[in-house]
Order: sequence, then structure tokens, then C-alpha cells
Amino acid sequence: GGGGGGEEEKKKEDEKKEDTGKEKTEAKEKASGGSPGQIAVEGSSTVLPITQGAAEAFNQQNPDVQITVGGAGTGDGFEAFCSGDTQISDASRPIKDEEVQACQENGIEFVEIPVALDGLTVVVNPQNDFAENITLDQLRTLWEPAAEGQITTWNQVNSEWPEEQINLYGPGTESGTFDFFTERVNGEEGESRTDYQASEDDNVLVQGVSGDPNALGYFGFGYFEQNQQRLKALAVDTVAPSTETIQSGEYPLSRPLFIYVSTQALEENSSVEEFVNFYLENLNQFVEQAQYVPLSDQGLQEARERLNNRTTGTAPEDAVGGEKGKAEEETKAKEETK
Amino acid sequence: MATKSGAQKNARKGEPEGEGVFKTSVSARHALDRVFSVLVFVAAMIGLVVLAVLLVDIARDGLPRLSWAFITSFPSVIPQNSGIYPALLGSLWLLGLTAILSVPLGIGAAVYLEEYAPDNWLTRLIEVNISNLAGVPSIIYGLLGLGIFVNLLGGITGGQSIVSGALTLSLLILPVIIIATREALRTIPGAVREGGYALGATRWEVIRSHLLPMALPGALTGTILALSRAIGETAPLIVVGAATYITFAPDSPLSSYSALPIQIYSWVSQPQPAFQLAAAAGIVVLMVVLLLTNSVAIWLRNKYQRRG
Amino acid sequence: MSEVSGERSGIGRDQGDQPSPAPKTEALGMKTENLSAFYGAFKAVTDVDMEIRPNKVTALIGPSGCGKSTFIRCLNRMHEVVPNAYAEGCVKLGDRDIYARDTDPVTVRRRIGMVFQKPNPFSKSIYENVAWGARINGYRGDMDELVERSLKRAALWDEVKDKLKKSGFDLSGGQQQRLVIARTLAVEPEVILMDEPASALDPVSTQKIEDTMAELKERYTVVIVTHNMQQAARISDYTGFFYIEHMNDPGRLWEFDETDKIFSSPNRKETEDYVTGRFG
Amino acid sequence: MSEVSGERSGIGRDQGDQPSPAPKTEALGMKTENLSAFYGAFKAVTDVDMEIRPNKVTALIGPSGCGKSTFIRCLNRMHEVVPNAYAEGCVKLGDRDIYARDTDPVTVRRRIGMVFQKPNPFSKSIYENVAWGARINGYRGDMDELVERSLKRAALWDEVKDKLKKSGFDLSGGQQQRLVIARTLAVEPEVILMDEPASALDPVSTQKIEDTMAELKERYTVVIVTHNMQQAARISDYTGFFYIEHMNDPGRLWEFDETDKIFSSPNRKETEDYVTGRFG
Amino acid sequence: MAVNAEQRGPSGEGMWQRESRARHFRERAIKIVLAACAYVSVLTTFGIVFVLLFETVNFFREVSIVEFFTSTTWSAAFANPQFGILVLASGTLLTTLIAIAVALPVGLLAAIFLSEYASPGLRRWLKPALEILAGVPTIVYGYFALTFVTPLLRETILPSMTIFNALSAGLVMGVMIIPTIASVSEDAIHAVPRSLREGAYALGATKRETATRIVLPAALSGIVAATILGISRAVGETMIVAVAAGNLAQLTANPLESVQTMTAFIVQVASGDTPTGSLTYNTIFAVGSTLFVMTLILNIVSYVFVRRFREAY
Ligand SMILES: Nc1ncnc2c1ncn2[C@@H]1O[C@H](COP(=O)(O)OP(=O)(O)OP(=O)(O)O)[C@@H](O)[C@H]1O
Ligand SMILES: Nc1ncnc2c1ncn2[C@@H]1O[C@H](COP(=O)(O)OP(=O)(O)OP(=O)(O)O)[C@@H](O)[C@H]1O
Ligand SMILES: [Mg+2]
Ligand SMILES: [Mg+2]
Repeated sequence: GGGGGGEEEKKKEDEKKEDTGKEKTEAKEKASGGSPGQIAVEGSSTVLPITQGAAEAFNQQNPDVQITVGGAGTGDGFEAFCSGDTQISDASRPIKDEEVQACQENGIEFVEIPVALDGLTVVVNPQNDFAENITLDQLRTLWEPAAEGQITTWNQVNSEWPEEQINLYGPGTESGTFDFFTERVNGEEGESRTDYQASEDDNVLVQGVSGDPNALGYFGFGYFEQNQQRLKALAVDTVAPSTETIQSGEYPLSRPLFIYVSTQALEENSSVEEFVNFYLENLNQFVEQAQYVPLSDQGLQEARERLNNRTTGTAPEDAVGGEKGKAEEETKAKEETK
Repeated sequence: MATKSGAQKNARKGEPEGEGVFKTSVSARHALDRVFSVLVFVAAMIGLVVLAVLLVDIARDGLPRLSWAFITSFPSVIPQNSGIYPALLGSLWLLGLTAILSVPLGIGAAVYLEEYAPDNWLTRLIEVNISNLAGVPSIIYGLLGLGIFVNLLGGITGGQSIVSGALTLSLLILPVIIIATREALRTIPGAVREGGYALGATRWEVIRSHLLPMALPGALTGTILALSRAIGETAPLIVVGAATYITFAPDSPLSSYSALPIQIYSWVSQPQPAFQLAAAAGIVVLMVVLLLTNSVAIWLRNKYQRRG
Repeated sequence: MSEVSGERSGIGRDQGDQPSPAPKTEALGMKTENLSAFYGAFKAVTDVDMEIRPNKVTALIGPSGCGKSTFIRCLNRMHEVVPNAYAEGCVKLGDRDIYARDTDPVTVRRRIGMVFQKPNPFSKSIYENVAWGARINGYRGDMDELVERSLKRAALWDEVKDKLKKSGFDLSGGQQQRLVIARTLAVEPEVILMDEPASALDPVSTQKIEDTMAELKERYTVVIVTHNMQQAARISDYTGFFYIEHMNDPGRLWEFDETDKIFSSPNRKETEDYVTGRFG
Repeated sequence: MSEVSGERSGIGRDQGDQPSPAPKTEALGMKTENLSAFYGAFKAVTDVDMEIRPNKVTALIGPSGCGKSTFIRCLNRMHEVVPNAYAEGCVKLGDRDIYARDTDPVTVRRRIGMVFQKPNPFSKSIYENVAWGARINGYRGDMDELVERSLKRAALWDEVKDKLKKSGFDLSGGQQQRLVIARTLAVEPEVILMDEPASALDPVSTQKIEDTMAELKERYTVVIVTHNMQQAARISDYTGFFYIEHMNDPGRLWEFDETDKIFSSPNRKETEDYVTGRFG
Repeated sequence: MAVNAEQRGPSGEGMWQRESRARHFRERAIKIVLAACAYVSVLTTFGIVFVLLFETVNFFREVSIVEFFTSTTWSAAFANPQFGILVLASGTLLTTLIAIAVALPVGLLAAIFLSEYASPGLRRWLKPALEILAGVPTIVYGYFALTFVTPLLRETILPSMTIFNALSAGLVMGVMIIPTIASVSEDAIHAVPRSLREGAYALGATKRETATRIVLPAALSGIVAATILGISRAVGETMIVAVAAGNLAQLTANPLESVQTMTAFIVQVASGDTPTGSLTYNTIFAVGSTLFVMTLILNIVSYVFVRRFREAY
């Protein structure tokens, strides 16, 4: 290796070396619990900063525990999780049926714990001086599959807006953000017009919207917060996105982020249990560091209960957070009125 | 057979050009030559200018952020505390192992194909196959590595370990080394081989003593290009399980690991601008590592360069 | 290009239907003053003063390694192509210094052609090997005819006329040597430098090349390096003898005179020893 | 390695302090039967039956392009190194077929050394050029001494003894030719094939090489290709004349006999024409 | 110099220690080892085919192969997915063509400059300097295209271009592969024997004529190899296009608009939140296979070309 830190650093390293030396052999057995002293996390890169914060803080108190956190995506994360390679999986969406099945086949049970909220923010270029608010309906008009190639000017969305071209920006189809947005706005996951500029990387979308006066896009709240001078957020159904409105569930486009913990690991691997407890105890600190919105007190309470009770399986949708269920009902109600 | 030489015959003396059938517009040719020499110079400079712009841009953001603490710290969710230590170590491990695995393998394959293999359909198939492998997107190599090195051979490689990553990267860059080395071998005149054989040398003796030293510059060019690619690859490493964040420094080939490009990529996609600066600093570190690694190859190449 | 006349009859005479060029044209001579040539720090040839007469064949002889090739390569600025090699002194074509600042080496080489000691055909077809030089120099005549004429002059036509499309490398050593001679003849330089043009040739081909040289000097100036004393005596008008007196000295032009003189009554003992084979 | 004796005296005799080898050792002869050689579809040489006597010098002569190089390269399986080239027929060293299935070409070439028509030194130092072959063949004696002896036999020692570390490429044409001869002598093959070994050499060096050959045949079998009739007559015991009767035919061994016979009263008219220079 | 009787005979006496057997054995062993190296590439291919094939077959169980190759819409991950690979293929083609249009002339000319015009000293540092370009992480190139090249082009000559577009991505990709083409070609050009150049100079050829008409053709094989490596890297490149080209899967030949390439799609799915094993996930294998076959055809064509025109010396 190279680099090498100060005296202390080296000492620390040496200790670690010994540890790993002993544990290496066992660690490679595919015991889903993993061996004490080692924790592997894989999954969504959206949730990664939260888990990373937890791991970092945890490691300061327990320097001997080796934690790895990967960001390969929710799907890959579940694959590794369900085949026993990891003990915790980060997810930006609830686990899907086929993934639950895969876990069951390998005898893996898990606890689903919501850890934070993210508000999808609808943004326009700051040069845009006419748009301030957009309704879910208008969003749907704009984003539904039928809009493809049809809805191309602002005034088609809202007749008060000028007849100028509208350029759309959004996350790639493979992100939890996209899934959530399409489901919430268009009623079905993946249902969306396809002729918009996409990127997996929200910073790229920030670049796109901030460089295009005719732009409208949506992405995570954190990216808006950090780029407020370059972007303008629209209120959705007259609710402007903010920590408070997202937390309270008032803002219609907020979604939960999760971690999934293997129950075997919780039982067999003391480090995992310690870590997850630590994680939830200091959750809000990590969430804020990672630029997400903390759960409401109630939500936090529920999350801790799920862990303590080892509530396995995935929760019915509306049990996750009151917010989600509420928004869902609204959408459905609207559908009916149509 | 009538040529214009007769018609245009003028005194042989005097102006050298412009007489006989030779329409030697030397001045036009020279003008072209001058244009051409400017052209090739400009072409060489284009790359350099872009490089300079890129480096200046990165250095402007990255250098202020760069410090010893940055290099020796672990990454953190707090941008200012964030460091690159485990990623740097991981990349050094990866690069070292990848070089050890791929260079001999690549040169060996090139030597076999160019010097030993009979010129039959099988060899041709392998040849086409290798250049085809060069065009397979890196992420597919990631899927291959996941299937074979992580899952199938997990018992030996330790699953999501540095070895698995290095093996995957090796396969990815192998075609570049093979193709560059083969071309270098191909340019060696047959007379060199004949001279060796005629002394009763075996094929391998000729290869080792004469062909390899002569082909080395080309092989090293391939190595430089290949390692340059390897050090910057993100996608396949993510797939074969490189971590984005680890709380410890990798200390053996079987360790879990992170790598510079993954760290950089992860910083780049954070919302906080302070992370963008860390990413720039990380890129500076990566470029320095790259230069240091390549400098060995560059030095060797300059040493062995010939002009036949 | 259809009818192929007997091997020798065609040479140089198949321009029949044109107003034939004046049989003897005044070519340009060359002159070196104080010419020294270096390979990096190593001085290979020193202080050569030589006058190469126009329309004559000048032969250069001397033991191996004494600097003949180096010297002849200085005459058309090919020496400087070798990395780190350079020449000092003055070389004149007519009364122009070819090493002058404003002299362009390309023009020099265009006017002073050269055949190298080791045959170096291009990795192109036989036809292209011959045609290429003429083409880049703007030859506007019938290329097939030029190729045929040049190959005939180099006594190679009959052997290759059926495989003009084949690579110049797929020829025997002597054929390659004649190919590069043909290539040089095709661009019609005013001075032709030949470094052992007949070394790999059998007596028959040698004879033909010598005939060509005799014919060439009607219009051009010819300089050849040869190890064959008989050949030098046979074809040259002037002969220069290069020699190294003490080990590690640079080569010098030991004696230069009319060929008859050199071979019958040279001024210096070493020359006499060498040409009579009593040397060493 | 310190004292350097006069150029010729040292050659082959500086093994004084060893029990001197039997002055004449019985070497192996060679024999070809029905040998034909091809370059792809092109047949360059056909049906050669020749017996190469041990401890003799056999000279091969003939016009350029008639297949001498091709033939001689078949004798130690160098021909097949050219892409697509192959040979048919049988070549024997002693009574072993060198083209037999189980014969290893490496061993064949180790025992039958070769000097090529175009000098091809390695891009290594002069010393390494000579030492390399011996080293890979497991020579365990004093390498400096071997290099010196070989270079002396090739009449190159004096010219290069101060620059043994320099590249083999930085030599004059004739020096390169002698370098590759030295290289071949250093591995002490039993049969030595030389393709125009003296073509780029001045009379003095040529004389020395010829002396070396005369000495070599005491212990080895020697085959040389030459264009120099005098040389062939001077040094060879047997002479083979290669000839192509009709354009585009493959080359044939037209006549093979004792040298005296070939040069005084050959059986065939073409041979006589050729050796007397009346040919063509 | 203590030596026993002088050496004679075929083998193994005197100072000559010819371990013919051992040498023979070593030779065979080396050959086998080297062949094994070469067959690694074959194994790799088998591995890739194996990895791709299974899921590709699964994919085509659900999606008609005819639709796959004829449909002109690509919306793999949307609610009513359409799988027209032509769309992605055209994106790949477009960006690659732009990249090659930049990199081939520039790289080749730069190679000529390095080998024929630059002094050895200049060459010694210029070549490695260019090679650094090959090592810049591609994400950096992506942002360079997005935040530097695109705005520059939009403000100067191409105001109509969208923020994400094929042109910027292609141009920057071209810069990225310049060193690949320049370096490998330069090695080949440099290795052309000096005697060939001398032959040309002696006929009165200028430096340019010698370089372009004698040296380049002689180095053709290496230049083609360099180009193949360059194209391959462009075809397989992911990050630059993912960041700068827009991931908008539309069938267009207009370089000023966004496109999605095959690789950008693959990486998007592979690193996204899609469940493994789903149809969308399997799509990446189908796309990967198609790309594999496409490059295979390209390689076969260029292989035939090279074999025909290769000059040996
Ligand atoms: N590599 C090759 N590929 C194809 N044909 C070749 C090759 N080398 C030689 N030939 C042809 O084979 C024939 C015999 O060539 P070879 O070199 O044996 O002649 P040679 O007798 O040695 O002539 P020279 O005295 O000129 O060296 C010639 O017609 C020649 O053109
Ligand atoms: N490229 C080179 N670099 C360094 N020294 C060289 C180079 N070429 C030749 N020499 C040296 O320069 C001297 C003169 O060489 P040159 O080739 O002029 O000899 P020559 O008279 O042509 O000999 P030959 O008859 O053997 O061809 C020799 O001592 C030779 O070793
Ligand atoms: Mg010479
Ligand atoms: Mg020959």
C-alpha cells in the first residue's frame, strides 16, 4: 500500500490487520449472519449517505468493526441481500414481491425499517417568472404517456402560461425516484412519457435545468436545497417543498427511504445488532447530514418498534408512513373524479 | 509511347525543375509540406490543450482541498472531514494486482499468437475475438466478474474482494495489451528472427533475447493505455462489489475494498458543493497515482525505443 | 509497352519516335571542400576535397569501413538522416553549396539520386517501387512506359515483367538490388550515386548495369562505390581511394586521380598496394 | 585476450595451449534428393539432387534469381521460416533426413550454420552479437576469448576491438557482413552455409575470409553462394551451377561437378558460357 | 582456459553443454504456457457469451425478436415498454462516429508529428503527456462535456443545441481516445525501418510525402489496430454519454439532440434500483448481446481489410 497516516493511524491499522487475519476464513462462509466484527451493506446509492454517516459514527466508537457500504442500486442490493452476501440492504423503494420470494428461497428473513424521507422537488429555471405552482393534475397532464409528443408547450399545461416550448428533465427510469414519481403522479409505476432528458445523476439534472430557461424537471429535495440560487422550486398543489411540509406529509411528493436488516444477522452477529441500534438512536443526525428529511417523531417511533419487535416482512403500503397513504388516496380520488 | 519530353525539351542547364516530363512544382509541394507540418503540430497540440484545460480546471477546485489529511483520512459524510485513504489504498492494490496479472498474460498471449500459433482459422478466430473483446462495455465485464470471480470462484477469491476486482479489470484491459504487443512484434523484420534461428536458437530464445526487447516499447504503450483505463473504471467495480464506503483500509488481496473512481463518483453525485471539491481533489490524487504508475512504463519504453 | 525487344537492344534507345535528346548533354559536376562526416562524436571521414567531373563516372574504392558509404551519403545530404549524424565542410553541385542554409535537401536529393548499399525496396509492388518516385516528382508521361524503360535499364524487366504487382520484398537479393537501381533511374536525377550497385549481382547482370552506367554518363554524372577493382578500372574515368592509416583514425581520401593513373602508377604506396592486391 | 598478434597469424592458431585438435576431422556431408522449394504457389527451385562432400568447400553459382539463396536456405530449414514457403524432397545430413518428422529444426540449424545474403546483425552490442549464439547453445568456456577468436577469423577484430559495446548496426556494410560471419563461426556448426559472404567486402577482407574458409574445411563442411567466378574457382572443391532455362521456369541445378571440371570442361554449354562470361 | 579435447560431433562435449533434451522440454512448456495465455481470451469470450446468453434468451421469450430489431421506439423501463434496439444502436453509432471523426485524423496526425517531426526530446515527454488523456476518469470527461463544451458551443456557433446532446459527448469522447490512436499508431510508425525513409528521401520525396505515402502504408497494420482499439473504447464508453448525451432514447441522426447509447442504457439499469431478474433487467443482456454482435461484425470487416492491405517489411 501507500499513503500511510500518522503514528496512531498505523497502530490502528496494525490492530485491524490482526483481526482480519483471524476472521478471514470464517467470514467467507456464506453465513447470512456474517461474522461478528464485519458488516456488509449494499444497495441504493440514494440511501448510502445516511448509512455511511451511521457507519462512520459507529466506527468511531467501535474501531474494530469493519463496515462496507456499497451503492450498486436497490435491485443489486436486494440480490446480494437475499443471497446472504450482505446483512443490511439500503433501499429507496419497498422490496418487491419477486425479491421477497428470492429471500424466502434462501431462508432470509428481514426487518424493514424506514429511515428518512425525500421530497421530490419540481424545479424550473430561475429565469422562468410565470410558474410558481403546479398541481398534481397538471403534472399528470405533462408527464403521462399520452402527453408524449403532444404536450410540448407551457400553455398546454396551464393556459396562463406562455406558449413556449417546455423541456423536461427527470431521473433515469431505473431509479426509485422515477418509480415513485410515476406511481404518485400517473398512477402506475413506470407510466410516463419517454421524451424527456434523463440522468441517473441528479447533479446532471441540476446542470440541465439551470442551463435551460424552458426547463422543468424533478429530483431529490437535497439537490434543490444545495442549488437554490440556480433553481426555482414549484409548489405542488400549493404546498412548497420544505423540511416541514415533507415531514408532515403535507407535501404530496415525499417518499420514504428504507434499510432492510436480516434477522439472522441481528441474532447471530452482535455487531449488526449494535450497529442498527446505534443507527436508529442517532438517526436524525445522519439523515440531516445526508441532506434528507428526517422522519416525523411518530415515524421514528414506529421504525424503532419494528426493529425491537423484529417485525419481519414488508409493511402494507399505507402503514409505512401516514404521508404516503394519504397522498395515495388523493391520487385515487382524483382518478375517480376524472 | 510518345511522351511530352520531346516537345518540351529545353536546355538541360539552368533551372533544375520544370524541364522534361517532370512537372516538378517544387514550390507547391513545399507549401503543402509546410501546411502539413503545421497541421501535425496542431493535431498534437489539440490533445495537449484539452488536457491543460481539464487539469487546470480540476486543479483549481482540487488543489486547495488537497492536504495530507485528505490523503490519510477516511471518507466522511461531513465534506470537510472527508478523505481518500481507503480508496487510494484500494486503487493501489487493484492497480498493482491488475498489472501483475494482465501484463504477463497479455504479452504472453500476444507472443503466442504472433510467434507460435499457426496461421489457421482458429488463430484468426482468436485474433478477431480479441479485438472484439476490446469493444465489450466494461459493465459487461463487471457482470462476468460477478458471475465468475465473485459467485463461482468466491471460495478462492474471497467473493467481493480486491482479487475479484483485479481479475475483472485484468480481463477488461487484456485486449489492449495483447493488440498493442502483437503490433509491436509484427513490425520486427523477419531478418531478426532468421538471424537467431540460424544460430540454432529455439523460438523462445529468439523471442526472449531479440523480439521481446524490440517489442517492449509497444507492449509498454499498451500497458500504459490499459492501466490508464483500469484505474478510471467505475462501473465494473461497482458490479463486482467494490464498496463505496468502508471503515477500514484494505490490507490483503482478499479484503473488501473501495477504489478512487468509485469514491470520486460518489462524491460527484452528492448534492453538497463541498463534495464536488473533494471529488476534484480525488481526481488530482488519481492522476498522480496514474502518472507514478505509468512513469515506470514510460521510463522503460524510452530506454528500449529503437529506430530500425 | 507491348513489344519487348531483346534484352540489351532496348535500353536507352526506345525513345525512338521522339526527337532524340542530344546524345551528350552537359551535366553538372560536384565538388567537396574540407568535408568531414560524423556519427555523433565519432568522426568517420575527414577533410575530403574532391572534384567530381560532370559526365564522368567516378569510382570510390578502399577497404571496408574506411568511410566510402559515409562520404557518398554526404553528397546528397542523406548522411544527416541518420540520428545524430552530421557533416561539416562544403559540397557543391555546380557552383551551389548544397549544405547552404537556404538549400532545400529535398531538391538536392531530387537532383542527386542514390542507390544504397543494402537494397531497400519499399513495401509496395514492384511497379509502384519504380513509379512512386516519378509520380511524386510530377511525372506526366506514360507511367507504364517509364517503369518498363527503367526496369530494362536496370536489367530486371524480363525477370519481373509478369509479376509487377508483387511485393518488392519477394525478390531475390540481386533482383532487389536492381529494383532500387531502376527506381533511382526512373526519376532521372542529374547526378547518380551508387553504393556498390553490383555487389550482389552475377557477372551477367553486372555487365548490364555497367552498360547502363556507361550510357548514363552521356547525360549525367555518376559516382559509384565498388570493391571490385576490375569494375572500377573498367567503367570509371576517375578513381578515389579512401584509406585509414592508423586504427581509429577517420577515413581520408588518400588519393584521387584519373582511373588509369590510379591503376597504373599511383602516387602513393598504399594505393598501389591496394589496387594490386598486395595490401594487408 | 591481451596480446593481439598480426592480423593473419592469429587466426585459428591461438589455441596454442590446448592439446591441439586433430588437424583434419571427418565432418558430415550433406545430400539433397529431389529437392524443390516453393514460395506459396510459386516454385522457385525444382528437383535438386546434390551431394555435398564433407570437409570440402562447395560453391554455388548462377545468374541472379535462379534460386541459389532459396536452395541454400533449404539446407538448414531456414526456407520454411518465410511465411507460406515450404520445401519438398529430402535433405540429409550424414544419413539423417533433416526434414524428417521427428527432426527438430533447432538442432538442424545448430549443426548447420548460415550467413545470409543481406547482413542482419542483431540490435545488440557487437560483443553480444557474437556471444549470444554461443551462450544459448550452452558455451561454458571463456566468452571473451571466443568473441575475440571469432571476430579475428572473420577479419573484423582490429576494426571493432575498441567498440565492442557499440551497436552492431553502427557498422559499415562490409563490417556488418563480417560481423554476421563471426557470429556464425562462434557457434561452431558442423556445416557452414554462406550466401555471398564476401559481396560487400574489399579484396583484402575477402582474402581473409577466404583464408578462414580454407581453414574451416579442415574441420567442417562449407557451402558458399558466390557471384565471383574467380572466387569460386579459387576456394571451392565442387561447384554447382544453377540455371533457369526458360523465363518463369523454376531454377534447376544445371551442372554439378568438381570445380576444376566446371571451370575447364563443363558438360553443358550454358555452364561454359556462364563461367567464361560469354553468357547473356 | 583449461579445455579438454576440441569439440566435435553432434552434441554434448567439450565446452558446449547442450542440454538438448532440457531445451526441448522447456520450449514445449513455454509454448503451452503462452498458448494458455492466449486461450484466456477465448475463455473470457465464453464467459461473456454465457453471462449474456441465458438472460438474453429469457428476454426474447417475452419480447419478439422482430420487434426488437424493427421497432423505432425504445422505452424499456416504462409502463408499456417498447424495445426498438435501433434507437440505442443509432445513439451508439452517432456518438462513436463523431468521436472517430475527431480522434482518427487528430490521433494519426499527432502520431506523425511525434514520430517524424518532433525531436526525440520533445517526443519523450509529449507522448506520455498525451497518454494522460487516456487516464482521466471518464466522469470528468462527462462533466467537461456538459459544463464546458456544451455551453461553449451553445454560446458560439450552435445555439439550437440542447443541453444534453450527442455532439459534445462525441467530441469529448474523441479527445479521450486520441491517445489510444496516437500512441499505438506512433509505435507502428516509429518502427518502420529507416531504410524505407531513406529510399524515399533519395528519390526527392519531401518529408510529408515520405511520411504519408511510404511510412504510413508500411505501418497500416498498426494504425488499423490502433483505430480498432479507439473505436472499441468509444463504443464501450459509458460515463461520458450517460452524463452528457442525455439518455433520451430517440431515433435521430441530429448530433445536436440527445441520444441514449447502448452502454448508457446498460449502466443505467445495472446501477439503478430495478429488481434483478425482471424484464427490464434482462434487457441489458439483450442489449449487451446486440452490442457484442455489432462489434464482432465491425471487427471481422476490419480484419479482412487489414489482411488484404497489410504491407510487410
Ligand atoms: N520471399 C519471396 N517470395 C516470393 N518469391 C521469392 C521470394 N524470395 C525470392 N523469390 C523468388 O524466387 C526466385 C529465386 O530467388 P533466390 O533468392 O533464391 O535467387 P538467388 O539465386 O539467390 O538470386 P540472387 O543472386 O539475386 O540473390 C526468384 O525468382 C525470386 O523472385
Ligand atoms: N550509423 C553509424 N553509427 C556509427 N558509426 C557508423 C555508422 N555507420 C558506419 N559507422 C562507422 O563509420 C565508419 C565508416 O563507415 P562506412 O559505412 O562509411 O564505411 P564503408 O567505407 O562504406 O565500408 P564498407 O565497404 O564496409 O561498406 C566505420 O568505422 C563504421 O563503423
Ligand atoms: Mg559502405
Ligand atoms: Mg540470393
